[in-house]
Amino acid sequence: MFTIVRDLARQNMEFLCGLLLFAVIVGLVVVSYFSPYGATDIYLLPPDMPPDGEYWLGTTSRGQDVFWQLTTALRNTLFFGIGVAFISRIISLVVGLVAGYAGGAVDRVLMAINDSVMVIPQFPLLILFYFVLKDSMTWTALILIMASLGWSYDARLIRSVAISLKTRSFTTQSVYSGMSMRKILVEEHLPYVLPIVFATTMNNMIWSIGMEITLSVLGFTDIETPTMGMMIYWANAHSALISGIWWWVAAPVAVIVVLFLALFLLSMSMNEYNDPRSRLNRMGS
Amino acid sequence: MDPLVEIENLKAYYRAFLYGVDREVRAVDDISLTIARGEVYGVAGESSSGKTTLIKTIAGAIRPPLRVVSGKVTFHFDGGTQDIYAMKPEDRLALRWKHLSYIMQGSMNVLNPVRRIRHSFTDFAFRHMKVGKSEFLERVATHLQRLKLDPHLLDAYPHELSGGMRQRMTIALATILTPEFIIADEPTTALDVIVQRDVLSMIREIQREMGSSFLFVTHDMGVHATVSDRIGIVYAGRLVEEAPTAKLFNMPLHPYTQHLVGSLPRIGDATARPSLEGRPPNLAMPPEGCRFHPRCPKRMEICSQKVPPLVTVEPQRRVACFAVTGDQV
Amino acid sequence: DDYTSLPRKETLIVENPEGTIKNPGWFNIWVNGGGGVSTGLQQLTMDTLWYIDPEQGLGGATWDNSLAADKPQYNADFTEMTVKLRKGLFWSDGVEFTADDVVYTVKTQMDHPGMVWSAAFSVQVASVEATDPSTVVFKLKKPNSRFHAIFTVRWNGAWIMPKHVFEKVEDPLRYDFANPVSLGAYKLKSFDPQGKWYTWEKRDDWQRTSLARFGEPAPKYVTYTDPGPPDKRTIAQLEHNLDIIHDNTPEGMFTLKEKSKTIETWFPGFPFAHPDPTLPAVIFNTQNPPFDNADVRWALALLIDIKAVDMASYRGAATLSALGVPPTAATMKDYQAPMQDWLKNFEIDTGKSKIKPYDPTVGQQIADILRKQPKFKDQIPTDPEAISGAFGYGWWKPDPKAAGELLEKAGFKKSGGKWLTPDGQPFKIRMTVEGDTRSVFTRAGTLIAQQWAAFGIDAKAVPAAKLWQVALQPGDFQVAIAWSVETWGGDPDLSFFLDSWHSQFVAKKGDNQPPRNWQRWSNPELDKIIESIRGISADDPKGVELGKDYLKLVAREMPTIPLMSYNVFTSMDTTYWTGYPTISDPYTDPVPNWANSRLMMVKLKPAQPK
Amino acid sequence: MSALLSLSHVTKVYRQGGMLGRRLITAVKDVSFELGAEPEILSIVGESGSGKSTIAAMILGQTEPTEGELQFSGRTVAIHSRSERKAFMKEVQPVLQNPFEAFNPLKRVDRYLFETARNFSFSGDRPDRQQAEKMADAALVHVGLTLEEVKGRFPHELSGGQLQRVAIARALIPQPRLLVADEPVSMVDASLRMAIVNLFGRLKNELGLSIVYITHDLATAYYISDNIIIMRKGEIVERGQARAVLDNPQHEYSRALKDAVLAADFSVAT
Amino acid sequence: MTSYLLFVLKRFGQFLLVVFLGVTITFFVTHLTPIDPVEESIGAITQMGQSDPNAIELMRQSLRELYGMEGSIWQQYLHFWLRLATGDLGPSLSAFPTPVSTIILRSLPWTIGLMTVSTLITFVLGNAIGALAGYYRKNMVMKAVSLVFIALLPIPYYILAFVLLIVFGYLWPVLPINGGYEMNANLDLSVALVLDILKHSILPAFSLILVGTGSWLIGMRALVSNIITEDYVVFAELGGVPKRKILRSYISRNAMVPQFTGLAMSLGAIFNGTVITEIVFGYPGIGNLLIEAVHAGDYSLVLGLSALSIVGVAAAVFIIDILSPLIDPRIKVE
Ligand SMILES: Nc1ncnc2c1ncn2[C@@H]1O[C@H](COP(=O)(O)OP(=O)(O)OP(=O)(O)O)[C@@H](O)[C@H]1O
Ligand SMILES: Nc1ncnc2c1ncn2[C@@H]1O[C@H](COP(=O)(O)OP(=O)(O)OP(=O)(O)O)[C@@H](O)[C@H]1O
Ligand SMILES: [Mg+2]
Ligand SMILES: [Mg+2]
Ligand code: NI
Repeated sequence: MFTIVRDLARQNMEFLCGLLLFAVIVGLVVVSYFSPYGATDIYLLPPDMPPDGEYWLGTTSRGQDVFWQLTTALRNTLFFGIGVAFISRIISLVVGLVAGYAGGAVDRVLMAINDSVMVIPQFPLLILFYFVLKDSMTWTALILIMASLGWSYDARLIRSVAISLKTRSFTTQSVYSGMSMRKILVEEHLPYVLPIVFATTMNNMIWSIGMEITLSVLGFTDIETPTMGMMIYWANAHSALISGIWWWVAAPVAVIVVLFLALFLLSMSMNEYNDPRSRLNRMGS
Repeated sequence: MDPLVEIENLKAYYRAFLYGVDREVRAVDDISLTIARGEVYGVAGESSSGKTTLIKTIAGAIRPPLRVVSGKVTFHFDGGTQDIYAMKPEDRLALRWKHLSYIMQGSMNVLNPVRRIRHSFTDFAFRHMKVGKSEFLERVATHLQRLKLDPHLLDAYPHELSGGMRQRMTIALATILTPEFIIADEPTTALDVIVQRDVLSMIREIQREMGSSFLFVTHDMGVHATVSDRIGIVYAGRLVEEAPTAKLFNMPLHPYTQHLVGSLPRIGDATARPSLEGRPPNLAMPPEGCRFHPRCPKRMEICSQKVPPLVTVEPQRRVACFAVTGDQV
Repeated sequence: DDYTSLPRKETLIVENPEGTIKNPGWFNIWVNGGGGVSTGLQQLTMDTLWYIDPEQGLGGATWDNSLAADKPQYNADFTEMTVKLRKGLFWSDGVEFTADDVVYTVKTQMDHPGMVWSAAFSVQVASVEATDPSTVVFKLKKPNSRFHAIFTVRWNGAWIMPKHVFEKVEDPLRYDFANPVSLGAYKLKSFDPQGKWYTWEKRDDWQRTSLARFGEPAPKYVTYTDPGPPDKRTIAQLEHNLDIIHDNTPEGMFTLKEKSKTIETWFPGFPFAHPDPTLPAVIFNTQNPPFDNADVRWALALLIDIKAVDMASYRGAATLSALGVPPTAATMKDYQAPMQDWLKNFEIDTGKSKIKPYDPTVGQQIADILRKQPKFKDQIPTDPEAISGAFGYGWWKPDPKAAGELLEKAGFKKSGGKWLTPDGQPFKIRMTVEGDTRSVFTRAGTLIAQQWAAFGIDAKAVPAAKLWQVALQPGDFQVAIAWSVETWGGDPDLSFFLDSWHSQFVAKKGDNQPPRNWQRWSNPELDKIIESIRGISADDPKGVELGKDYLKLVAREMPTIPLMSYNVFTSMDTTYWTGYPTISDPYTDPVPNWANSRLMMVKLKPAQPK
Repeated sequence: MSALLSLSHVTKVYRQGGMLGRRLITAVKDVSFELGAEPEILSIVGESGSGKSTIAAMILGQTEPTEGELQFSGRTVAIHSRSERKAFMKEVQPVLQNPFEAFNPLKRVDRYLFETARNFSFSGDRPDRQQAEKMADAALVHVGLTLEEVKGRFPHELSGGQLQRVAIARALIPQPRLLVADEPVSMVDASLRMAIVNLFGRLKNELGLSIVYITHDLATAYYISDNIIIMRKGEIVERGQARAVLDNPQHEYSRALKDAVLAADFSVAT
Repeated sequence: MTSYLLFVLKRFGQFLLVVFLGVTITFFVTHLTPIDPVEESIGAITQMGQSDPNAIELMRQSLRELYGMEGSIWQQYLHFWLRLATGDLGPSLSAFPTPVSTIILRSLPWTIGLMTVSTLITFVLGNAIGALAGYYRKNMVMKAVSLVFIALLPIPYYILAFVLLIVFGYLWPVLPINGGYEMNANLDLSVALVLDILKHSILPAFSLILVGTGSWLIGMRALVSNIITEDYVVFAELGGVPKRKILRSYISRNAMVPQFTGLAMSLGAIFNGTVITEIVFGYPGIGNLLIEAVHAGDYSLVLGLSALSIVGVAAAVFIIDILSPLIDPRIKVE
């Protein structure tokens, strides 16, 4: 493992950059546990202070330190995005691989479900859930709901690859090696669809975090737990952009961009790592 | 002899750096040969002995991890002299297809799957022909007919053709500009024997007509016997023997060639053929000295110590074996 | 762009806070068909019998006889109301307005359940008839001294229908009233089929409308538009593309004040905003324990540091009220000022001690805090009178000790820094706030929850986007920030909201509460006060005394914790128009969606020569 | 003792759905033959598309015949459960046509050896890694390779010949009774071809393995097989003892096929 | 019957099934909402100064009857399908009695106009840059350009749109920031009006393009880097086919096949509207309508809009499925 990372870092500029950016993110998340302020406490500090030596990223109009808010918000958002991505990846992998491999009736049933989920308009559904669940609409619930909405397109993508994998003769070879379906799916086909999974993970996180922000901006989430969306929500509620409190908005945006650049660079270089052909391409040059 | 291609001391290695392990595969290791104008030169040898690598290197189709470590490939197209590695990329590009065409291994799968075949001809050849579009298509049609391909097939997609047809299409594509030099890697593999015979005789015909030189690789000795003027035998990245076809089959000199020729089954002859003992050398760690010596029935002391040089034993005939040439050379 | 726009100097552009209208072609205000109401429709084309202005009004009184020639005449037991109508008023299509229109309005609605005022008429009116073309007599099913209120506009009222238009219509419920016939001084010029703007044009015969009594309206055109979220309103006004912003964030208002030379506001300095006659408060659901216990409610009130709440929500730009009426100019005079002495001496018994919780200096303290901020320094009044008017008088002192005692009195216990309810559960409060819709309330609620939490209560603010429908109406909340008190504004009569606080109207647990008395509080003493008010006429001076009784009662019982007025950050651009209502000329509420804002049209003056 | 494998009147019709209409393709038409209980090598030769691979697929239980019946060891080849499938696979193993395709390019080739070793052990227990390696190595040695050469390699790092030998080695691991080899040597060079073909012979003799050997190469078929079937357009045109048939083909097509063979004998080629 | 037709029919059956399931799910979820359109309407009416609780109860009854909300949810469900079968989406409950279809049709052209254009531009731009970036991997300019778009991708759309709005509407006020056309515009069809409408769509479209391009770019780039190792590309390179030709006809052509599926999906998803764009730029469209309908508990309208979107996406998937054998010659109908 270590040597792989070392090799990648040595040879792959993208990986190195991604790793560094990711380290920044992880650093911020770790640091969040050492915040001197309660994450939800307001009016502890003088409001609207621009970034300076004391408040590195300034303070909000609610008297919070932007830096420490940001670390906690990043942590919550990241866990949210990872949670949604993780659960929805699992669903889409299971559905996509099984449907593609099993074919026949299993495929048809799974795809009917898949397509129905895919066509349902997500945004009104989320708001409806918000109204229906009210107080039970916790972050965990939101993660689960988002995850169960966010898998279908990717499952279809995975299925289409799985179908072609099924006809490849290495699948026959695996069958005659006595591997079980689970094993074939997990060990033979999974690595083949991993690049898709990586690529879609990032898209999924962009989608879920974007959705979180949209819901937050419209006031459809828990407003106490700091997240990226919540920071923007409060900044917006205080007309931060128009009143020149730009650091309140710029900070979360910058961090989100860093997060996704890191994810993007990592997923890109990992894809290349995953595919031995393109990995070899960059050697010797 | 009027040389068209001269290859001197060519070394081409694959370098792979994986999981922290550095691996160097010496797929072409110090090969020199010359191909004359109008000659069909066949390369035979074991699987993974470096045949593909050799002709890739000659064709200048080098992509990482393959690297040319040393050596020189010189063409004499249009009476000039072109050093393929010293050339500017755009000049090398200008050679392609006009003077030199290369049919890759797996030639049934090299056509763009989403475009009609006609477009492939336009892409590859139209630029060079300097004729009008309709005349161009006419010429293509005539050319296809020569290969017993229906010109209507130009409007088909590659997947609509059988493997044999696709291979013939590729051959047609490679020969349409009557290049001086055609390189082909296993052009008839996986073809029906009947189809294969047709394809081969056509290649031969076209080559004779155009007077092109033809370098091709196959490990099917029957094909060599049918098509080649001269055969080079590659073993583990080295050229071990080179001879006119008849001489090679009738009187192979190198022990590996002897084995190769001797092991060929023939219908009507059911005598047991020996299989070669041992296993092909690992090109990442080839044996010292003669690379064949661990499997050689005639091996001598010196074979494991010194690399036998390729010695011209008679005109047009070279061999690299101490048992034949003696160790004094 | 000039090719499309009307002459800017003759056009007044106003924000319609309803936003984009979903069903823009719907002008039938008597049916709730998704069309806009404050698109100018109710301000400029509708008219009814009487108006009460939330501020001082034109013509010397808040009360205004509009279509009526006089005040309502009741018989002795309030079962009959006679209305005399003005003569010489015309609909915009040239038809004369008569008593038949009034009778038609009532009868048609009674005949068509589903029309907006249908139920109100059906419940109350036994019969209605025009005894002559300018006299209408209502017979009521039961006595009601405030029946006229239904025809009295504060925000709006039962508007009079044009009989000659509607009688030709097959089903008035399904009629969109396209090209609305107007009884006001303006008529429809054009509207956006996407519902973003409505433009009204001054009638040529504006003299034949009730508004003409006050003079000629100045703007030739009035456009009501949806300028988008607060920040966009701010931008639009900075660019002089929007004459009146209905409401803004406090910060948006500060930005405007800072960046624009031409902005006028209700208060020229802090807090700028106009106090709406509504009273944001911490509302307890008193049907559920422990909020059925006044001691608990008082304890929670004593845990609020109102100065911090003020700074958090309005950033100081609020008018505080410890009493259960909105601190509008009129109630300041009638209730807040006269009751200061009572408040100062007011005592509560915590079970262990008696305390006087009122701090009369909070308004002054806030002014002092604000004055320390260099940005606002010069905008803070110094005159104590003005300070009280702008920031309110006083409020309850934070008193955690007394709060603890009150909670203990109610059977609560403190253990490990956390309060436990009498049955040993952690004292958990979910404070429902409205989210983005009224962000200042949300800010206040978040901070109050934090203050409670600091005291060892598991308190947290949760937003509910549709607070009224989802939480307040079904009673599905513990504590919320909203208003349940709203008054006429310019008139001391409290029946406007108080009548519906009678215990007879309190829904059972689990049932929907009508949008009144969200706290679901019933109290025999209150019922008595309400019944007394019902028995006297609206301008009986005894009404104010009864009002004070109510205020004392709710101060003792604390069914809601009144916080401050709902300050609306209305800002007016003087680039094209002057003569807006302000504290120095408070002829009406500057908030442009109220129907009374029609008065502005006659007071405005073009700021630039044509 | 009954025959190891018997096909009786087997027909296979494919529906080929082109865009422009459905065609029915009779890939195999009324084919019957048997593999005796004694180990034998049966060659199936014939032109491209004559149904050879289809027969292989049916023997392997990958597709079911449209008509007719296949029996293995007296039981109809019809696989319903996983355990049935496993038992069947232990007896019948394939060697696939294209070695480049037969290995997952993302996985190391040795994986298939170890998997097979682990899933089809003889003792019943799942062998540990070391045993599996031993089994794999033994099988590799049969095909002229060693584990050392193969271990940790990805398919693209091996030549086609190497890969094919690995594939054969893998098929040998369960020690099956029947090997279905669909053009196993078309990607392998001449000298190795003999090694593999000789290997087939040895496997037959030493392990009692029967082999269905599908090929284009009449010479190797002649060299190694006991019996031969010559196919054309889904039908058997000629069958019999391999040498007898090839020495003296009766059917016109068999003769054409024989004539097309490019003899690697210079004196013949002119 | 040809197998293609059979395939299309089968696929159409699946399409109907998916629409049925999707609409059913939406129906029941919408009816779960605690927001009652009658209460919503009462709320609006009582704002008009009415407080008599008896009157409110009376109002509640009559509205319930008027809106046709009697009967169990199953009856309503059945009723819904029966009505839908005749193409009737029923009256809106928050804008009673205006038909849902009237309300939708008013906003729909705006959404379709804006979204189709920006989706197509985004698609072309993203794929063009993605293809170039995948082919010229070492090119610094391509790297920089793609990085910019990729960095734009995660920026919360609300912020991006707002920053654009502030920049072009306030700091450098050159573009209109509100609505689909000028306030008080003369809405008779004219060149001026068309120009005005175009001008108003610049910022909304631009913002959508800025955030949308990145994901196409990433997808295309990844596809291209796979395709350049394919034999037919290597062969074309060896054949001296000009680089541009290779990029266009060999790499892009092959990579476009999967991208078209994505395009169809995005076009189908147009019927979801773009809530934030509509809110930020005050652009007319169905996104905002949907939010308002949800807020008002107007399930007729919610269902109408959702059904539209469901049909849109399902139809897109259906169409791309039946067309893919035509687009990609390799795909054979199963
Ligand atoms: N991309 C590569 N990376 C590393 N090693 C390679 C690569 N391609 C080929 N080799 C190695 O180089 C050697 C020569 O391979 P080459 O393909 O030239 O053989 P060949 O003679 O053409 O074989 P065949 O007859 O199977 O086609 C082999 O050992 C092979 O494993
Ligand atoms: N899955 C399938 N669906 C439809 N048609 C098929 C299928 N598999 C094979 N065919 C058709 O059946 C016929 C026989 O094919 P098969 O692969 O058995 O021939 P073969 O003798 O193995 O040919 P080759 O020598 O080229 O491998 C061919 O016409 C082929 O197109
Ligand atoms: Mg090769
Ligand atoms: Mg076959
Ligand atoms: Ni030797």
